[in-house]
Amino acid sequence: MAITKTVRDAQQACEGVQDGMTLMLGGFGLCGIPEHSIAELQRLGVKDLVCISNNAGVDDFGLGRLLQGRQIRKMISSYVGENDEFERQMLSGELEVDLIPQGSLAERCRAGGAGIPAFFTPAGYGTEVAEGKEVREFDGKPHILETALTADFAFVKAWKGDAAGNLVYKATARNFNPMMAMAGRITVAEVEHLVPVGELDPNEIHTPGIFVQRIFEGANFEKRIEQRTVRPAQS
Amino acid sequence: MAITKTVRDAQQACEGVQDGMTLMLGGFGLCGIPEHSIAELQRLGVKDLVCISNNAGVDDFGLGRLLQGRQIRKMISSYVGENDEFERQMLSGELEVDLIPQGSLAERCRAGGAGIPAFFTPAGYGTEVAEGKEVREFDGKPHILETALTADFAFVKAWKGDAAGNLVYKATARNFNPMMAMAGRITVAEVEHLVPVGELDPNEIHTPGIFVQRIFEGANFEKRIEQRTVRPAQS
Amino acid sequence: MLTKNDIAKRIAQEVQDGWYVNLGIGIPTLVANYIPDGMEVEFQSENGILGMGPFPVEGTEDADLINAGKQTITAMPGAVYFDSATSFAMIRGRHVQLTVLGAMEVSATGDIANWKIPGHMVKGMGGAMDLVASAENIIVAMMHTNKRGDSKLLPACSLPLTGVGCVRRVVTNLAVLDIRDGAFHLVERAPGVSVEEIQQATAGSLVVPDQVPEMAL
Amino acid sequence: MLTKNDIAKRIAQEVQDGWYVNLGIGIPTLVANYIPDGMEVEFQSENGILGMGPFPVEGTEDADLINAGKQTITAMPGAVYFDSATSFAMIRGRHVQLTVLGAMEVSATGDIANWKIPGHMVKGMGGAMDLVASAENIIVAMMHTNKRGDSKLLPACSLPLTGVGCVRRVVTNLAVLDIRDGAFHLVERAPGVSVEEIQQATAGSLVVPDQVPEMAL
Repeated sequence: MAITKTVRDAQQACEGVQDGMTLMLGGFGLCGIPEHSIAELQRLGVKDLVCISNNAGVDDFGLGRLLQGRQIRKMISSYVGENDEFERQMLSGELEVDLIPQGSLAERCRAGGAGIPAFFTPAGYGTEVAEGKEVREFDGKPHILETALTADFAFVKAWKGDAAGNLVYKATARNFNPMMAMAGRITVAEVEHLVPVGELDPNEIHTPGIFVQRIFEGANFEKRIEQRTVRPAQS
Repeated sequence: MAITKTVRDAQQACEGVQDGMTLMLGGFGLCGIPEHSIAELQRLGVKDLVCISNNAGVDDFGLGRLLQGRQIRKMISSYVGENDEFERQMLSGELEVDLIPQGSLAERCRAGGAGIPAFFTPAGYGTEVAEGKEVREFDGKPHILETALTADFAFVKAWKGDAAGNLVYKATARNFNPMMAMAGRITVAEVEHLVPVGELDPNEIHTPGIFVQRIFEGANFEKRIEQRTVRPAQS
Repeated sequence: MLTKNDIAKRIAQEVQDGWYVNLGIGIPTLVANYIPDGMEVEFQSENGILGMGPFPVEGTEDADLINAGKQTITAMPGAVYFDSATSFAMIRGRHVQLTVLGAMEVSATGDIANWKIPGHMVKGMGGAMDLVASAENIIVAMMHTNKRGDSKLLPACSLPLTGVGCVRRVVTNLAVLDIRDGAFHLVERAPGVSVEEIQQATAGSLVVPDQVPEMAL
Repeated sequence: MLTKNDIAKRIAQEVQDGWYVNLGIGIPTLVANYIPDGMEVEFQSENGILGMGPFPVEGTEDADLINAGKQTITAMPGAVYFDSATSFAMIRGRHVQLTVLGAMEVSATGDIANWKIPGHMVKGMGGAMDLVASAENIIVAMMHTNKRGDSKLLPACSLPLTGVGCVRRVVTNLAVLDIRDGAFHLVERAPGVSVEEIQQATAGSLVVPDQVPEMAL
């Protein structure tokens, strides 16, 4: 019989998050971010966080909200533009930033969830990313050794989910969410639609429920668009 | 505009397969095997093959058909029971067999497709599988270094596919097919249903077409069941 | 002395609400039959399903839906299918709470041998090496002695190993034993089996506490 | 001298039928506009889509469907979505035939610098390091000189590197150049641009063949 992971809301989902913890947060830019969990983390006021997330949000949305309250001690990301407060804290030395190649970030999260402690990748060889890392040639090409990432809590956002924690993402809102779901000691999923167990086609589930410890349906997702680009309707 | 991968049939799909090549073949037992491609490989009579496949079929189906004609020089598998001819060739030394843990096999294929030349895993540490392999401790636990697997041709079987090579598998017939599709220099997909481009929901595709070079619809899949276990209909 | 079904029944008592469980071929498979109704437990089969159900009703078998023993099965509500890499990510990444598997030999240091007998046809380790190298909680289900009557609980395994120092508990037809500090610790006796019988059938170092309760099945 | 659109147009001529192509932010993005109708080419965006289409018609934007530049986009028939690990598996595993990206500096040995200026706010490398370390065919699209008029084609990069020995071809507002044997090899001149102008704007070693045809756009 399916294992029930449902919690009431973001507040219950975030129980146990403490100062100094390492968190993973899904999303690419503002697309597919766990916005309700972030709002709750802001409300909780937990501090000294290490946040692993591809980006850092904008000033007033996404992880920018936690930056406002100086809740983040260190960001592990691949790209962190679009955020003035981030820039200020980084340049002043208040915020530690570890920039890593996007593909290595994704693979390191997957590795963390998959019990692979380290792997070789060509990305970053010959750059400052490789400093202090083991280099080894395979087929005559140099690679660097990268290690797995895990987190105390992973916060992900999906389109649909069920009480067993099975998740389905929509379009490019999938991005980092599946790997981070795998790598969290406790993984919290917020979904737009919580559907009855058995309604999701078992062929079409992106994240098997085994990777998810808590799930809740968020109300009124804002889903802000960062760069609205359009073409005129053709006549 | 989508890139067309459609070929006429198994014969056209297997063009270029030569003696001595390394092939990957999806499937677990007889479930999800590329049965039309295997039949064509038998007809072609290519020899001296290295076959990477979780299992080796039964005497008259699956890879057993290639064993009958002594087309296989070496098998790389995790489990090879259920096949008398296999046993005979292995014990007589005609057939070389490299047995590797199933999870390492799956991960090594994925690594091959993902450009990860090597990774550490705990599986096999302290056993003969670890002989000659680098051992390193992570978090106090010993791991061994395993390298990527790739193939000249990968043969996979899917439930549905389109001309762009996008694939959807059914139930546990998915198994090794997605990773092998990634790891083939030329990947051949045989599908039960070739559907028009645009018909598959882009959220529900398991293997993106970029990993597939040739695709065809097979007729009359046999889909043999290895262990038919049932319970009586309840009255 | 326990039957194979009794061994499975006893192991089922170890399973806790909310656990994902991987059952090996043979006696371990039987464990699923003894999970109480309503308990939230999901069975993983490493060929790519979570939420494995019972065998299909005759006439509804699906060649595309099998377990790791290649038997036709069904899927429970909430089940999910995935590829082999994801399956072993679950196993290697310690998302599966319990693994139950058979063994030819178990040592007092927790080593296990269950895949190869030199001189015999070797079928392969399948997923066993991944399972034993990664699972936090491994229970071995087996007969206490082999067909020749020799103990399968040894000071050290004589057969090629499947994994090192990984087995936590062994449930046999004679007893429940925990492995720690280089010894088998007797936890429970099978109904009607004496401590002496267990001692005689155990070649590895055996620690017997003052009280050895009989199993409740 | 080429406009940014001309640079994109010239690069589009490099694209072959059947190719998967990753376009970086800026000039590279414009390349998609110059692919001939009917050519079988699919655009990959590393945030998780193959088969990227044009911007959406006003009013149909979907917050869940963006490209790596975080712009709203559409999906073509045959498109597919995937996670970031799979996306970089495509890139690292050399399944993408062409990568076009911008640069601050390129060296005569094929090094590229495009992510960091010491003393300035560093935004990060995003997917650029993975792309340049893996792609077999990398074309850099950029202006030949920077805003101060200094050459961006150098004997060695002065800025922190993004990748080493990886760039094969550079298309600038002045010329098309190939990189091999430690030098820039002049392939084509922009319309109206002389070899001397290109020589003057190129700090790295430049090899000029007897014939340097003008680009056909």
